[in-house]
Amino acid sequence: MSHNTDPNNLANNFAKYTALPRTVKIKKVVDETRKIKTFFLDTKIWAAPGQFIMVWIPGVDEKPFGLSYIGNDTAITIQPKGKFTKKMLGLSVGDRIGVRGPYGNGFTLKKNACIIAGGCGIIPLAPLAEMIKNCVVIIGAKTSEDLLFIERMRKASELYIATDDGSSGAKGYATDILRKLLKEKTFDVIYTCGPEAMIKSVFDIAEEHGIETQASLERFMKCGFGVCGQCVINGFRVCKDGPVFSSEQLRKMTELGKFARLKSGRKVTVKEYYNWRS
Amino acid sequence: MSHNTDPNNLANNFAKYTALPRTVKIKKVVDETRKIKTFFLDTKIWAAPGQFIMVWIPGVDEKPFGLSYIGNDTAITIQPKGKFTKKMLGLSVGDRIGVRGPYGNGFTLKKNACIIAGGCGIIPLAPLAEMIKNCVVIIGAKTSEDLLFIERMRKASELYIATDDGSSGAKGYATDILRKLLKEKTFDVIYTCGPEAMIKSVFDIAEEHGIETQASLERFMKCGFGVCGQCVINGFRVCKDGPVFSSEQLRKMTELGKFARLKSGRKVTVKEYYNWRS
Amino acid sequence: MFETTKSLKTKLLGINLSNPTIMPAGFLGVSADSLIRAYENGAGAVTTKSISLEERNGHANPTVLSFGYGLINAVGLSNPGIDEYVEEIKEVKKRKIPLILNTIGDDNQDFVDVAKMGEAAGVDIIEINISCPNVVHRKPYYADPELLSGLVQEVKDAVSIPIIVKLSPNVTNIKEIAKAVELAGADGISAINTVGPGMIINIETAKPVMAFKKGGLSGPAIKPIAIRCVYDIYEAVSIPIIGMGGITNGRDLIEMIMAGATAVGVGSAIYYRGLDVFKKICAEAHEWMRDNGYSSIKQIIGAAHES
Amino acid sequence: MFETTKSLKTKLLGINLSNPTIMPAGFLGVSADSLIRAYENGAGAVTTKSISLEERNGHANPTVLSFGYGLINAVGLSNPGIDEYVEEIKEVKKRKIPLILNTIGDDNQDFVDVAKMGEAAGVDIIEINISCPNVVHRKPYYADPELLSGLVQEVKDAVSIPIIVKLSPNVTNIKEIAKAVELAGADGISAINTVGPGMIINIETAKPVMAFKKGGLSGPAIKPIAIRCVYDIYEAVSIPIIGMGGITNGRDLIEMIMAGATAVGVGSAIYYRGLDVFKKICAEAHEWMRDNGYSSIKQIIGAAHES
Ligand SMILES: Cc1cc2nc3c(=O)[nH]c(=O)nc-3n(C[C@H](O)[C@H](O)[C@H](O)COP(=O)(O)OP(=O)(O)OC[C@H]3O[C@@H](n4cnc5c(N)ncnc54)[C@H](O)[C@@H]3O)c2cc1C
Ligand SMILES: Cc1cc2nc3c(=O)[nH]c(=O)nc-3n(C[C@H](O)[C@H](O)[C@H](O)COP(=O)(O)OP(=O)(O)OC[C@H]3O[C@@H](n4cnc5c(N)ncnc54)[C@H](O)[C@@H]3O)c2cc1C
Ligand SMILES: Cc1cc2nc3c(=O)[nH]c(=O)nc-3n(C[C@H](O)[C@H](O)[C@H](O)COP(=O)(O)O)c2cc1C
Ligand SMILES: Cc1cc2nc3c(=O)[nH]c(=O)nc-3n(C[C@H](O)[C@H](O)[C@H](O)COP(=O)(O)O)c2cc1C
Ligand code: FES
Ligand code: FES
Repeated sequence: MSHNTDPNNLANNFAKYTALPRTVKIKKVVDETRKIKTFFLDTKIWAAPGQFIMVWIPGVDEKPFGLSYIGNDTAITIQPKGKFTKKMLGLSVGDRIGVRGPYGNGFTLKKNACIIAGGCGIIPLAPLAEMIKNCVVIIGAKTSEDLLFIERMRKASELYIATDDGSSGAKGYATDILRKLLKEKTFDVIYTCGPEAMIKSVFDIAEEHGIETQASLERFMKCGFGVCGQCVINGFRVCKDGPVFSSEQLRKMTELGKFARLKSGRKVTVKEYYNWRS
Repeated sequence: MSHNTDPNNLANNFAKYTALPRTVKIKKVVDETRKIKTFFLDTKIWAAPGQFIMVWIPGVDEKPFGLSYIGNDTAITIQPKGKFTKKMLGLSVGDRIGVRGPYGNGFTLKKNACIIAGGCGIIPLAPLAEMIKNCVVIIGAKTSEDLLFIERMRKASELYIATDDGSSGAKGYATDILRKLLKEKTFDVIYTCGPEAMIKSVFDIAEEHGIETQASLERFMKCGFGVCGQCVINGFRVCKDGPVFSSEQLRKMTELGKFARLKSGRKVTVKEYYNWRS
Repeated sequence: MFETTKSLKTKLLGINLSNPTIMPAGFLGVSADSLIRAYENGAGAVTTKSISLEERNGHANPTVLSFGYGLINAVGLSNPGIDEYVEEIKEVKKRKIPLILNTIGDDNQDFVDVAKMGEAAGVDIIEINISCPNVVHRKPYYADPELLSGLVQEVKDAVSIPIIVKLSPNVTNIKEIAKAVELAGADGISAINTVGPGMIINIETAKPVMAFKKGGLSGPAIKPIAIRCVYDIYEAVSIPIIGMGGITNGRDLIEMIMAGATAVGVGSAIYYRGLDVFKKICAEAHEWMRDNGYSSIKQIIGAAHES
Repeated sequence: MFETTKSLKTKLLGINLSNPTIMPAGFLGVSADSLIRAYENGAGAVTTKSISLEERNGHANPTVLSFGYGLINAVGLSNPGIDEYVEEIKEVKKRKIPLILNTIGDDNQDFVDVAKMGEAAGVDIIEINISCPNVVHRKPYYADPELLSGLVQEVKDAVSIPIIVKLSPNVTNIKEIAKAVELAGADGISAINTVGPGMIINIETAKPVMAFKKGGLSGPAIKPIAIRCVYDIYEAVSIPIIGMGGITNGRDLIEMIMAGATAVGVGSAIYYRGLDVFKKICAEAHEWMRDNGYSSIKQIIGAAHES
């Protein structure tokens, strides 16, 4: 009978269009660096690397986070910035947070890839590296203490490291290593995530060499599903059209590395955006 | 992605719980008797014999009608009673009505069956007879002019006719024929529909002979899907638990053939109910 | 009677309920037999159809439809009148089933008369319904705190059983109305009646589908509004609240109780999940409570306010 | 620009629209580029985010969620302030895209100032938004016809482009408010803003999910309410109406126009059907009109009233 089906069906339909945080417990907490922690969640989220979830701390706020581990061991990895992340870093095993998603698109998997990350940018790229296998990974950070997922990446890839102060790997920028590698070989794709200035340099280098780029961008988000317009960079919604963008899209972004929008929607320089509230 | 699926899916989910009349055109009108007409609709409704649809004449009213033809040639057959049916009988090919449903349960098909109908009661039983094949059909009516679907039933079954005045078939009641037949043979099931007094007699005869009954009842309806409680006979909702009821259910109906409810919910005798507004 | 677990037992205005689900007015309340059947299917208490002094035929059909995410209805308060209806009440009360009489009237005296006859026939609670959006009211009780206070006082004085007032969500300030009702002596509040009203137009014929053109909305679509209203009312008054509007499963029930409800109406969900929806919701709520370490539903009344 | 068929061409307050769909306030209105993108995806006109005199940060997250049958939001009218926002307006108007400026303010002067700057920057229509349920208003314009009349008159006197007023469904008598607005000189009405507000409680943590606790409802769940409001307003006034609330497909658009709308807002449907929902709805509406013998959308404005 078409007019009265079983409750599970009702629940399923409901679920399909529902975007409400569902509460999950923190299962395990791992210290990654002095400051950065990984939170394993008591749920399994199946997503493409690069997709993100909205994380709600009841009574505090809700923010987007990429998945650092996907599927059976689902986890997010958090770097302290402002109120929300500091609150999050104070949570322990058994505490409850809300999650919704996954949202956005993910990276498209290709072989012969180079992954280049700045600081926390490695978070969504780590599961990607593990999936691709045998790719080149370049990680840049300020100091050796800020390096994230080094052992993990060493296992999965041909790893290069750069630090600003030379305390680990080469002294200098990750992009220096990329330039050097490109003298000897080429890649079918460069995946990148990190500070937007770095992303911009990586993209410029890739364009010089005619290599496809897939870059994961960050903007302040509200809905996470493409209606409010808060997260736009030019006409693109980072939450829905991204967070991973193709070379073709990046080329159209006159704001890339230059402008971003605060919570009010005010357009400011990327620098001012990063310093906002800090 | 779970949070944004294609529009057709949305429409499908929507449709599953929607009970709004959708407009269909009248495709063909057939005069069955002096007064009764069959309206073929420009839609295909797949239902079990006994299920009904709610028919809306825009700006007039909405009433339940059984399906006299099912599937590829979907039709309802209308007998004039009050305002609604008279309006309906005035409609012609190309006119639009609204339909929703099918609602309720239908007859459960069994072999070695006897179908016994009083007057218009043959409407939902005719497609049943055609589906079962080779069953016995008994039709009772006031006069030969009130007989419905005679040729149709003759083709599909072993047909017996009774009229009050003897103008066709045997003189007397359909139940007289049933009693006579039961002297020689037995049935696995008796299907019945018609005036409630007749249904009650048929049920009593079946009970005497230990034969299962499936009877289709009528009550004034509002929602048609089991929430408003308008159509109740004892605790049973004719629209949702019926309109076809089993012997077990009929046995519990102390109101069967005795009481029914007017539009206000007032409980009156079945006689008063039939005369209501006429 | 349906035996629920101890954890769901509760008390509403002095009446023991096996569980907090209540079948609200307008659902299967036409006959004693169907009220009894709802009770047998797990409802902790049942409510009559809205009953007036005189018989009412209500509107022409369509009176009740589903637009997919909820129901729309404009039944028009059809009922046989209290004189006839006392027979149904007596039949239900023979079985000792907790019964709420939902009353309607054109003026204060109507309400008083119906309430008195209901009390005499044995109902447990009188519900004053001033919030049906589907009739042209002679007096706009639902949005006028002063008029409403007068009505509540008169009914309160006329009967000695508890009286509750059923509020409409379609007002600018529901807190103000809830406070007026409490001050006037009401023992409880039920909320919400249907939302809107709404309208559905059949585009092929360019005609509103409901015979009354408009109809109130109920079911899942309105749940967030119902939760907010109950949350607001809970902040405004200290008398118990029967919360309703879109409650369809055990989680919804818990949510409504956390918003501040003592008992919870379950109406439109009958359409989505069948008449045994009461049993189903109780089982789901019990399971959730067990998994989350609660032993009694009373522990969570208004829990969402503690933050 | 998206070229729709001739049958959908229409005129709103003297402005030619390729079709009657409008992206309403709060959807992708943060930047010029995304307004342009909506236009390229078929919107006949686009509306800015609600803009105030000063910058506003709005509420903490969650600010926008979906409860399944619709969205709930309490963004809190975040915007960069009109001074900053004129840059976005100019960018949009370079492309000659029909643009509505949605204005908010704490008092009459705020609205006047924002409207004047918007006019100077080139917007086509000023929309006065007094109906957002997600902020604590200093003045209850939305439910007070007198206060509202004063505001409308002042804005009307201050600008020479058309002004429309966006109404809330959360009032007792929307006809009365619509009449007051027309009398005060408004050139049009848009309706409806979000319904409720509603609330969603997370039961595991016993906390309202929205940071603002409450939020207004939009999307399919509220469509019947939107249709009824527009139907009522159409009976009360003779100025054009932009109807919105739950319009998700071509049939919905036709229904809204039959209720009395001249143009139709399409917001939450972006969630269900993507940014090209405007094109999709236009294609569906065109097909329906062709199958039902209509050659222009103008033929059916208010058609549901003729019975
Ligand atoms: C798709 C996506 C994936 C993300 N994945 C992760 C992740 O895996 N791990 C992680 O730690 N963070 C991630 N972020 C960033 C995260 O959502 C927060 O924005 C960030 O952690 C700051 O939050 P906060 O509340 O602690 O800081 P706030 O109090 O909001 O601000 C503190 C500081 O952070 C800066 N800031 C705020 N928002 C951003 C932003 N979006 N980008 C850069 N700086 C910002 C501010 O300018 C300020 O200086 C992701 C963001 C996006 C959009
Ligand atoms: C499940 C079901 C299937 C039905 N199938 C058919 C069908 O196939 N063909 C058909 O013609 N009718 C059928 N009916 C009856 C139909 O729905 C109408 O009730 C009937 O046609 C009278 O409608 P009216 O508006 O013309 O009369 P009204 O103006 O409502 O009343 C006219 C007269 O009909 C009597 N009447 C009203 N309702 C009923 C009723 N439910 N049963 C008996 N008498 C009633 C009144 O007492 C009055 O004397 C069915 C009813 C049900 C519940
Ligand atoms: C078909 C129908 C009839 C109703 N009749 C009444 C009524 O007579 N009196 C009343 O107070 N409420 C009536 N209501 C409102 C319900 O009692 C209840 O307040 C509303 O439906 C919200 O609950 P729900 O979402 O669980 O259905 C009716 C609702 C429906 C759907
Ligand atoms: C996320 C979101 C933000 C909104 N912001 C505003 C706003 O700033 N100003 C306003 O007038 N309406 C705002 N609205 C209301 C819409 O403009 C519109 O009136 C409502 O959503 C109904 O239309 P819909 O069902 O098509 O979305 C917002 C709605 C949503 C969902
Ligand atoms: S966060 Fe709302 S559109 Fe991206
Ligand atoms: S007609 Fe409503 S319950 Fe049967």
